[in-house]
Amino acid sequence: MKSAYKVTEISIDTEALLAFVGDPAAGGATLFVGTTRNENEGRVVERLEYEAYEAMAVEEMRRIGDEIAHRWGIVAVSMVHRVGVVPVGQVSVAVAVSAAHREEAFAACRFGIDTLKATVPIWKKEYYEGGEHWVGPCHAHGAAGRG
Amino acid sequence: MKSAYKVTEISIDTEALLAFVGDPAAGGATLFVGTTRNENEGRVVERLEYEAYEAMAVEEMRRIGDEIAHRWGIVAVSMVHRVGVVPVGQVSVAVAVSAAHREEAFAACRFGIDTLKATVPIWKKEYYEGGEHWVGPCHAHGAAGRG
Amino acid sequence: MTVRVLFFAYLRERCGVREAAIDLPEGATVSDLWSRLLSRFDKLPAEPPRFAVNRLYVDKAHPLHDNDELALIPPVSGG
Amino acid sequence: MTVRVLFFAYLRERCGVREAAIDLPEGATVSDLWSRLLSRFDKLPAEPPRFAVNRLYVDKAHPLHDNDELALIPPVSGG
Repeated sequence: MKSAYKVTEISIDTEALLAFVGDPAAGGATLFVGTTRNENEGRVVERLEYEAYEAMAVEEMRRIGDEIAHRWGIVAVSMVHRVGVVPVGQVSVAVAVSAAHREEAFAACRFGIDTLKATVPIWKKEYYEGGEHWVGPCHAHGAAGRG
Repeated sequence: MKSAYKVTEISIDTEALLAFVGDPAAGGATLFVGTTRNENEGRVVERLEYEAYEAMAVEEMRRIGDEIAHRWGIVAVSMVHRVGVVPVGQVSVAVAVSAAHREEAFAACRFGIDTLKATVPIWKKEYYEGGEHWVGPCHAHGAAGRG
Repeated sequence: MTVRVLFFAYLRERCGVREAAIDLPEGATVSDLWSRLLSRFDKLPAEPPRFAVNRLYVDKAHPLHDNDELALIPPVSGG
Repeated sequence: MTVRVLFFAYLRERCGVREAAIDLPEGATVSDLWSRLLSRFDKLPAEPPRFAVNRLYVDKAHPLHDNDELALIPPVSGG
Protein backbone atom coordinates (compact mmCIF):
# COMPACT_ATOMS: atom_id res chain seq x y z
CA MET A 1 0.00 0.00 0.00
CA LYS A 2 1.21 3.50 -0.88
CA SER A 3 0.86 6.10 1.86
CA ALA A 4 1.89 9.68 2.63
CA TYR A 5 1.27 11.83 5.70
CA LYS A 6 2.18 15.44 6.24
CA VAL A 7 1.74 18.55 8.36
CA THR A 8 2.24 21.68 6.29
CA GLU A 9 2.31 25.44 6.78
CA ILE A 10 1.31 26.18 3.19
CA SER A 11 -1.84 25.60 1.13
CA ILE A 12 -2.83 21.96 0.72
CA ASP A 13 -2.43 20.79 -2.86
CA THR A 14 -5.45 18.52 -3.32
CA GLU A 15 -4.54 17.81 -6.93
CA ALA A 16 -1.21 16.37 -5.79
CA LEU A 17 -3.04 14.27 -3.20
CA LEU A 18 -5.36 12.80 -5.82
CA ALA A 19 -2.43 12.17 -8.13
CA PHE A 20 -0.60 10.40 -5.31
CA VAL A 21 -3.45 7.97 -4.60
CA GLY A 22 -4.17 7.45 -8.30
CA ASP A 23 -3.13 4.01 -9.49
CA PRO A 24 -3.92 1.65 -12.38
CA ALA A 25 -5.27 -0.84 -9.82
CA ALA A 26 -7.72 1.70 -8.35
CA GLY A 27 -11.30 1.93 -9.57
CA GLY A 28 -11.91 5.09 -7.61
CA ALA A 29 -10.77 7.51 -4.96
CA THR A 30 -12.57 9.48 -2.29
CA LEU A 31 -11.18 12.79 -1.09
CA PHE A 32 -12.47 14.72 1.89
CA VAL A 33 -11.37 18.28 2.49
CA GLY A 34 -12.22 20.24 5.62
CA THR A 35 -12.54 23.96 5.02
CA THR A 36 -12.78 26.95 7.33
CA ARG A 37 -16.41 27.91 7.71
CA ASN A 38 -17.48 31.52 8.17
CA GLU A 39 -19.76 30.62 11.09
CA ASN A 40 -19.58 28.38 14.14
CA GLU A 41 -22.16 28.08 16.91
CA GLY A 42 -23.57 31.46 16.01
CA ARG A 43 -20.22 33.27 15.92
CA VAL A 44 -18.87 34.99 12.80
CA VAL A 45 -15.53 33.27 12.22
CA GLU A 46 -12.72 35.37 10.79
CA ARG A 47 -10.01 32.73 10.58
CA LEU A 48 -8.74 29.60 12.25
CA GLU A 49 -5.25 28.99 13.51
CA TYR A 50 -3.96 25.44 13.95
CA GLU A 51 -1.15 24.18 16.14
CA ALA A 52 0.26 20.66 15.88
CA TYR A 53 2.48 18.35 17.84
CA GLU A 54 3.94 17.68 14.46
CA ALA A 55 6.11 14.61 15.02
CA MET A 56 3.32 12.76 16.81
CA ALA A 57 0.64 14.04 14.41
CA VAL A 58 2.41 12.43 11.47
CA GLU A 59 2.95 9.19 13.41
CA GLU A 60 -0.68 9.13 14.46
CA MET A 61 -1.81 9.65 10.85
CA ARG A 62 0.39 6.70 9.90
CA ARG A 63 -1.25 4.55 12.59
CA ILE A 64 -4.67 5.51 11.19
CA GLY A 65 -3.51 4.68 7.66
CA ASP A 66 -2.23 1.29 8.83
CA GLU A 67 -5.55 0.60 10.55
CA ILE A 68 -7.38 1.53 7.35
CA ALA A 69 -5.19 -0.83 5.34
CA HIS A 70 -5.92 -3.54 7.89
CA ARG A 71 -9.70 -3.05 7.76
CA TRP A 72 -10.21 -2.45 4.05
CA GLY A 73 -8.45 -3.49 0.89
CA ILE A 74 -7.20 -0.14 -0.32
CA VAL A 75 -4.61 0.91 -2.87
CA ALA A 76 -3.28 4.14 -1.36
CA VAL A 77 -3.98 6.66 1.38
CA SER A 78 -2.78 10.17 2.09
CA MET A 79 -3.53 12.65 4.88
CA VAL A 80 -2.39 16.23 5.16
CA HIS A 81 -3.15 18.81 7.83
CA ARG A 82 -2.31 22.47 7.58
CA VAL A 83 -1.03 24.48 10.55
CA GLY A 84 -0.88 28.21 11.16
CA VAL A 85 -3.57 30.59 9.93
CA VAL A 86 -6.22 29.12 7.63
CA PRO A 87 -8.51 31.83 6.22
CA VAL A 88 -12.23 31.26 5.67
CA GLY A 89 -12.90 29.04 2.67
CA GLN A 90 -9.46 27.45 2.60
CA VAL A 91 -8.60 23.80 3.18
CA SER A 92 -7.29 22.85 6.65
CA VAL A 93 -7.26 19.07 6.24
CA ALA A 94 -7.44 16.55 3.42
CA VAL A 95 -7.81 12.76 3.45
CA ALA A 96 -7.63 10.79 0.19
CA VAL A 97 -8.08 7.05 -0.26
CA SER A 98 -8.07 4.99 -3.44
CA ALA A 99 -9.35 1.43 -3.72
CA ALA A 100 -10.42 -1.11 -6.29
CA HIS A 101 -14.07 -0.32 -5.51
CA ARG A 102 -15.87 2.74 -4.20
CA GLU A 103 -17.37 1.09 -1.10
CA GLU A 104 -13.89 0.74 0.40
CA ALA A 105 -12.79 4.18 -0.75
CA PHE A 106 -15.78 5.85 0.95
CA ALA A 107 -15.66 3.82 4.16
CA ALA A 108 -11.90 4.21 4.58
CA CYS A 109 -11.94 7.95 3.86
CA ARG A 110 -14.75 8.50 6.35
CA PHE A 111 -12.95 6.44 9.00
CA GLY A 112 -9.77 8.38 8.24
CA ILE A 113 -11.19 11.85 8.84
CA ASP A 114 -13.29 10.75 11.83
CA THR A 115 -10.31 9.13 13.53
CA LEU A 116 -7.95 11.96 12.61
CA LYS A 117 -10.28 14.42 14.31
CA ALA A 118 -10.44 12.24 17.42
CA THR A 119 -6.81 11.31 17.91
CA VAL A 120 -4.30 13.37 15.92
CA PRO A 121 -2.68 15.98 18.22
CA ILE A 122 -3.69 19.15 16.42
CA TRP A 123 -5.54 22.09 17.96
CA LYS A 124 -7.68 24.77 16.43
CA LYS A 125 -8.00 28.30 17.71
CA GLU A 126 -11.00 30.17 16.45
CA TYR A 127 -10.76 33.91 15.86
CA TYR A 128 -14.26 35.35 15.70
CA GLU A 129 -15.85 38.75 15.88
CA GLY A 130 -15.16 39.91 19.40
CA GLY A 131 -12.80 37.22 20.62
CA GLU A 132 -10.78 34.07 20.21
CA HIS A 133 -10.72 30.68 21.84
CA TRP A 134 -9.26 27.21 21.60
CA VAL A 135 -11.84 24.79 20.24
CA GLY A 136 -12.32 21.66 22.32
CA PRO A 137 -15.04 19.10 22.97
CA CYS A 138 -15.60 20.39 26.52
CA HIS A 139 -14.33 23.93 26.04
CA ALA A 140 -11.76 22.82 28.59
CA HIS A 141 -9.74 25.94 27.70
CA GLY A 142 -12.32 27.96 29.62
CA ALA A 143 -11.93 25.97 32.82
CA ALA A 144 -10.43 27.89 35.69
CA GLY A 145 -6.93 26.99 36.79
CA ARG A 146 -6.25 26.12 40.36
CA GLY A 147 -3.97 29.08 40.99
CA MET B 1 -27.72 25.73 -3.71
CA LYS B 2 -24.97 25.98 -6.33
CA SER B 3 -24.86 23.17 -8.87
CA ALA B 4 -23.10 22.24 -12.11
CA TYR B 5 -23.44 19.18 -14.32
CA LYS B 6 -21.48 18.30 -17.41
CA VAL B 7 -20.57 15.64 -19.94
CA THR B 8 -17.13 16.27 -21.38
CA GLU B 9 -14.80 14.77 -23.98
CA ILE B 10 -11.66 16.07 -22.30
CA SER B 11 -9.92 15.33 -18.98
CA ILE B 12 -11.97 16.07 -15.89
CA ASP B 13 -10.53 19.00 -13.93
CA THR B 14 -11.05 17.87 -10.33
CA GLU B 15 -9.39 21.02 -8.98
CA ALA B 16 -12.01 23.15 -10.74
CA LEU B 17 -14.75 20.92 -9.31
CA LEU B 18 -13.45 21.38 -5.76
CA ALA B 19 -13.13 25.12 -6.33
CA PHE B 20 -16.71 25.23 -7.60
CA VAL B 21 -18.17 23.54 -4.51
CA GLY B 22 -15.92 25.53 -2.17
CA ASP B 23 -17.85 28.13 -0.19
CA PRO B 24 -17.41 30.16 3.01
CA ALA B 25 -20.51 28.42 4.39
CA ALA B 26 -19.05 24.95 3.79
CA GLY B 27 -17.16 23.10 6.52
CA GLY B 28 -16.07 20.40 4.13
CA ALA B 29 -16.39 18.77 0.75
CA THR B 30 -16.31 15.17 -0.40
CA LEU B 31 -15.11 14.32 -3.89
CA PHE B 32 -15.38 10.91 -5.50
CA VAL B 33 -13.53 10.12 -8.69
CA GLY B 34 -14.01 6.94 -10.66
CA THR B 35 -10.90 5.86 -12.54
CA THR B 36 -10.25 3.26 -15.21
CA ARG B 37 -8.89 0.15 -13.60
CA ASN B 38 -6.35 -2.08 -15.36
CA GLU B 39 -8.32 -5.24 -14.51
CA ASN B 40 -11.97 -6.28 -14.48
CA GLU B 41 -13.35 -9.74 -13.75
CA GLY B 42 -10.01 -11.27 -14.57
CA ARG B 43 -9.53 -9.46 -17.86
CA VAL B 44 -6.61 -7.10 -18.53
CA VAL B 45 -8.31 -3.82 -19.43
CA GLU B 46 -6.56 -1.61 -21.99
CA ARG B 47 -8.99 1.30 -22.02
CA LEU B 48 -12.65 2.17 -21.59
CA GLU B 49 -14.81 4.05 -24.03
CA TYR B 50 -17.92 5.85 -22.82
CA GLU B 51 -20.98 6.88 -24.80
CA ALA B 52 -23.66 9.20 -23.42
CA TYR B 53 -27.16 10.30 -24.25
CA GLU B 54 -25.76 13.67 -23.38
CA ALA B 55 -28.86 15.85 -23.12
CA MET B 56 -30.64 13.36 -20.87
CA ALA B 57 -27.47 12.55 -18.90
CA VAL B 58 -27.12 16.18 -17.85
CA GLU B 59 -30.83 16.42 -16.98
CA GLU B 60 -30.64 13.20 -14.98
CA MET B 61 -27.60 14.49 -13.06
CA ARG B 62 -29.60 17.61 -12.26
CA ARG B 63 -32.48 15.48 -10.95
CA ILE B 64 -30.01 13.61 -8.72
CA GLY B 65 -28.57 16.91 -7.50
CA ASP B 66 -32.06 18.19 -6.70
CA GLU B 67 -32.84 15.00 -4.80
CA ILE B 68 -29.59 15.40 -2.84
CA ALA B 69 -30.50 18.98 -1.96
CA HIS B 70 -33.92 17.76 -0.87
CA ARG B 71 -32.52 15.01 1.38
CA TRP B 72 -29.50 16.77 2.88
CA GLY B 73 -28.64 20.35 3.67
CA ILE B 74 -25.79 20.88 1.26
CA VAL B 75 -24.00 23.97 -0.04
CA ALA B 76 -23.05 22.91 -3.56
CA VAL B 77 -22.91 19.87 -5.83
CA SER B 78 -21.21 19.13 -9.11
CA MET B 79 -21.10 16.04 -11.33
CA VAL B 80 -19.03 15.50 -14.44
CA HIS B 81 -18.77 12.44 -16.67
CA ARG B 82 -16.24 11.98 -19.40
CA VAL B 83 -17.11 10.37 -22.75
CA GLY B 84 -14.91 8.87 -25.45
CA VAL B 85 -11.75 6.97 -24.65
CA VAL B 86 -10.58 7.01 -21.02
CA PRO B 87 -7.14 5.39 -20.64
CA VAL B 88 -6.23 3.28 -17.59
CA GLY B 89 -5.66 5.42 -14.50
CA GLN B 90 -7.63 8.42 -15.76
CA VAL B 91 -10.80 9.85 -14.27
CA SER B 92 -14.09 8.91 -15.97
CA VAL B 93 -16.51 10.44 -13.47
CA ALA B 94 -16.38 12.91 -10.58
CA VAL B 95 -18.97 13.86 -7.98
CA ALA B 96 -18.27 16.67 -5.51
CA VAL B 97 -20.51 17.86 -2.68
CA SER B 98 -19.87 20.54 -0.07
CA ALA B 99 -21.88 20.97 3.12
CA ALA B 100 -21.70 22.66 6.49
CA HIS B 101 -20.72 19.33 8.08
CA ARG B 102 -18.95 16.24 6.80
CA GLU B 103 -21.78 13.78 7.52
CA GLU B 104 -23.91 15.42 4.84
CA ALA B 105 -21.00 15.78 2.42
CA PHE B 106 -20.18 12.06 2.63
CA ALA B 107 -23.78 10.80 2.50
CA ALA B 108 -24.72 13.07 -0.39
CA CYS B 109 -21.59 12.26 -2.41
CA ARG B 110 -22.13 8.54 -1.96
CA PHE B 111 -25.79 8.84 -2.95
CA GLY B 112 -24.73 10.92 -5.95
CA ILE B 113 -22.30 8.40 -7.43
CA ASP B 114 -24.52 5.40 -6.60
CA THR B 115 -27.55 6.97 -8.26
CA LEU B 116 -25.54 8.28 -11.20
CA LYS B 117 -24.34 4.76 -11.91
CA ALA B 118 -27.89 3.42 -11.73
CA THR B 119 -29.81 5.99 -13.75
CA VAL B 120 -27.68 8.34 -15.86
CA PRO B 121 -27.76 7.19 -19.51
CA ILE B 122 -24.07 6.56 -20.10
CA TRP B 123 -22.54 3.34 -21.37
CA LYS B 124 -19.09 1.89 -20.99
CA LYS B 125 -17.33 -0.29 -23.54
CA GLU B 126 -14.42 -2.24 -22.21
CA TYR B 127 -11.45 -2.95 -24.48
CA TYR B 128 -9.43 -5.77 -23.01
CA GLU B 129 -6.75 -8.13 -24.18
CA GLY B 130 -8.42 -10.22 -26.83
CA GLY B 131 -11.73 -8.43 -27.18
CA GLU B 132 -14.20 -5.73 -26.37
CA HIS B 133 -17.69 -5.57 -24.95
CA TRP B 134 -20.36 -3.26 -23.64
CA VAL B 135 -20.52 -3.45 -19.86
CA GLY B 136 -23.98 -4.06 -18.44
CA PRO B 137 -25.50 -5.57 -15.33
CA CYS B 138 -26.78 -8.59 -17.26
CA HIS B 139 -24.28 -8.57 -20.12
CA ALA B 140 -27.41 -7.97 -22.18
CA HIS B 141 -25.18 -7.06 -25.11
CA GLY B 142 -24.31 -10.71 -25.44
CA ALA B 143 -27.93 -11.84 -25.82
CA ALA B 144 -28.83 -13.19 -29.22
CA GLY B 145 -31.09 -11.09 -31.42
CA ARG B 146 -34.28 -12.54 -32.79
CA GLY B 147 -33.21 -12.32 -36.42
CA MET C 1 -47.60 11.60 -35.83
CA THR C 2 -43.87 11.07 -36.02
CA VAL C 3 -41.59 10.04 -33.17
CA ARG C 4 -37.82 10.28 -33.26
CA VAL C 5 -36.17 7.14 -31.89
CA LEU C 6 -32.59 7.15 -30.52
CA PHE C 7 -30.34 4.10 -30.29
CA PHE C 8 -27.34 3.91 -27.95
CA ALA C 9 -24.44 1.64 -27.11
CA TYR C 10 -24.97 -2.03 -27.97
CA LEU C 11 -28.41 -1.39 -29.48
CA ARG C 12 -26.91 1.24 -31.78
CA GLU C 13 -24.16 -1.15 -32.84
CA ARG C 14 -26.47 -4.15 -33.35
CA CYS C 15 -29.09 -2.25 -35.30
CA GLY C 16 -26.50 -0.17 -37.16
CA VAL C 17 -28.49 3.02 -36.66
CA ARG C 18 -28.27 6.05 -34.37
CA GLU C 19 -31.79 7.29 -34.89
CA ALA C 20 -34.93 6.61 -36.84
CA ALA C 21 -38.16 8.53 -37.48
CA ILE C 22 -41.20 6.33 -36.92
CA ASP C 23 -44.74 7.20 -38.01
CA LEU C 24 -47.47 6.15 -35.60
CA PRO C 25 -51.24 6.57 -35.34
CA GLU C 26 -52.53 9.17 -32.87
CA GLY C 27 -52.88 7.73 -29.37
CA ALA C 28 -50.00 5.30 -29.75
CA THR C 29 -48.03 4.37 -26.63
CA VAL C 30 -44.41 3.44 -26.04
CA SER C 31 -45.53 -0.18 -26.17
CA ASP C 32 -47.00 0.31 -29.64
CA LEU C 33 -43.80 1.95 -30.80
CA TRP C 34 -41.73 -0.93 -29.44
CA SER C 35 -43.82 -3.42 -31.44
CA ARG C 36 -43.26 -1.32 -34.53
CA LEU C 37 -39.50 -1.24 -33.87
CA LEU C 38 -39.36 -5.00 -33.38
CA SER C 39 -40.85 -5.55 -36.82
CA ARG C 40 -38.48 -3.07 -38.43
CA PHE C 41 -35.17 -3.94 -36.70
CA ASP C 42 -34.71 -7.68 -36.53
CA LYS C 43 -31.54 -7.31 -34.43
CA LEU C 44 -33.50 -5.85 -31.52
CA PRO C 45 -33.76 -8.29 -28.60
CA ALA C 46 -37.26 -9.49 -27.67
CA GLU C 47 -36.73 -8.18 -24.13
CA PRO C 48 -37.35 -4.41 -24.20
CA PRO C 49 -34.81 -1.97 -22.74
CA ARG C 50 -35.80 0.99 -20.56
CA PHE C 51 -37.44 3.86 -22.39
CA ALA C 52 -37.07 7.61 -22.04
CA VAL C 53 -39.39 10.11 -23.68
CA ASN C 54 -38.08 13.64 -23.99
CA ARG C 55 -35.23 12.75 -21.63
CA LEU C 56 -37.34 11.29 -18.82
CA TYR C 57 -37.72 7.61 -17.99
CA VAL C 58 -41.27 6.39 -18.74
CA ASP C 59 -43.10 3.07 -18.66
CA LYS C 60 -44.52 1.25 -21.66
CA ALA C 61 -48.00 2.67 -21.21
CA HIS C 62 -46.74 6.23 -21.68
CA PRO C 63 -48.70 7.97 -24.49
CA LEU C 64 -46.65 9.45 -27.32
CA HIS C 65 -47.08 12.76 -29.08
CA ASP C 66 -45.94 14.20 -32.39
CA ASN C 67 -42.22 15.10 -32.34
CA ASP C 68 -41.53 13.18 -29.15
CA GLU C 69 -37.96 11.94 -28.72
CA LEU C 70 -37.93 8.34 -27.55
CA ALA C 71 -34.63 6.81 -26.45
CA LEU C 72 -33.97 3.10 -26.06
CA ILE C 73 -31.88 2.86 -22.88
CA PRO C 74 -29.94 -0.38 -22.52
CA PRO C 75 -28.59 -1.16 -19.02
CA VAL C 76 -26.51 1.88 -18.08
CA SER C 77 -22.89 1.46 -17.04
CA GLY C 78 -21.51 4.92 -16.38
CA GLY C 79 -19.14 5.59 -13.54
CA MET D 1 16.24 10.72 35.33
CA THR D 2 15.05 13.68 33.28
CA VAL D 3 11.87 13.82 31.24
CA ARG D 4 11.13 16.46 28.63
CA VAL D 5 7.56 17.79 28.92
CA LEU D 6 5.77 19.45 26.00
CA PHE D 7 2.88 21.91 26.34
CA PHE D 8 0.45 22.63 23.51
CA ALA D 9 -2.45 24.90 22.68
CA TYR D 10 -4.36 26.26 25.67
CA LEU D 11 -2.03 24.56 28.18
CA ARG D 12 0.97 26.21 26.49
CA GLU D 13 -0.74 29.60 26.61
CA ARG D 14 -1.93 29.28 30.23
CA CYS D 15 1.36 28.03 31.57
CA GLY D 16 3.40 30.34 29.34
CA VAL D 17 5.82 27.57 28.44
CA ARG D 18 6.42 25.29 25.45
CA GLU D 19 8.55 22.74 27.19
CA ALA D 20 10.16 21.94 30.51
CA ALA D 21 12.77 19.44 31.73
CA ILE D 22 11.61 17.66 34.88
CA ASP D 23 13.85 15.54 37.12
CA LEU D 24 12.21 12.46 38.57
CA PRO D 25 13.31 9.51 40.68
CA GLU D 26 13.84 6.19 38.89
CA GLY D 27 10.60 4.21 38.57
CA ALA D 28 8.39 7.29 38.35
CA THR D 29 5.20 7.02 36.32
CA VAL D 30 3.19 9.51 34.26
CA SER D 31 1.02 9.99 37.33
CA ASP D 32 4.02 10.96 39.44
CA LEU D 33 5.13 13.41 36.79
CA TRP D 34 1.67 14.97 36.64
CA SER D 35 1.75 15.57 40.42
CA ARG D 36 5.14 17.22 40.03
CA LEU D 37 3.81 19.43 37.23
CA LEU D 38 0.78 20.45 39.30
CA SER D 39 3.05 21.71 42.05
CA ARG D 40 5.26 23.60 39.61
CA PHE D 41 2.66 25.15 37.24
CA ASP D 42 -0.24 26.60 39.18
CA LYS D 43 -2.17 27.40 35.99
CA LEU D 44 -2.55 23.72 35.17
CA PRO D 45 -6.12 22.50 35.63
CA ALA D 46 -6.71 19.84 38.30
CA GLU D 47 -8.24 17.58 35.69
CA PRO D 48 -5.38 15.93 33.76
CA PRO D 49 -5.25 16.02 29.94
CA ARG D 50 -4.33 12.98 27.84
CA PHE D 51 -0.67 12.02 27.89
CA ALA D 52 1.66 10.84 25.15
CA VAL D 53 5.09 9.40 25.78
CA ASN D 54 7.47 9.35 22.84
CA ARG D 55 4.55 10.20 20.56
CA LEU D 56 2.22 7.41 21.68
CA TYR D 57 -0.86 7.82 23.88
CA VAL D 58 -0.32 6.19 27.29
CA ASP D 59 -2.27 5.93 30.53
CA LYS D 60 -1.22 7.42 33.87
CA ALA D 61 0.38 4.21 35.10
CA HIS D 62 2.90 4.23 32.25
CA PRO D 63 6.49 4.02 33.61
CA LEU D 64 8.87 6.76 32.52
CA HIS D 65 12.48 6.47 31.46
CA ASP D 66 15.38 8.87 31.19
CA ASN D 67 15.08 11.18 28.16
CA ASP D 68 11.43 10.32 27.55
CA GLU D 69 9.36 12.97 25.80
CA LEU D 70 6.03 13.43 27.55
CA ALA D 71 3.37 15.59 25.88
CA LEU D 72 0.32 17.03 27.59
CA ILE D 73 -2.46 16.58 25.04
CA PRO D 74 -5.50 18.79 25.64
CA PRO D 75 -8.69 17.79 23.78
CA VAL D 76 -7.70 17.69 20.11
CA SER D 77 -9.63 19.74 17.55
CA GLY D 78 -7.95 19.18 14.22
CA GLY D 79 -9.96 18.83 11.03
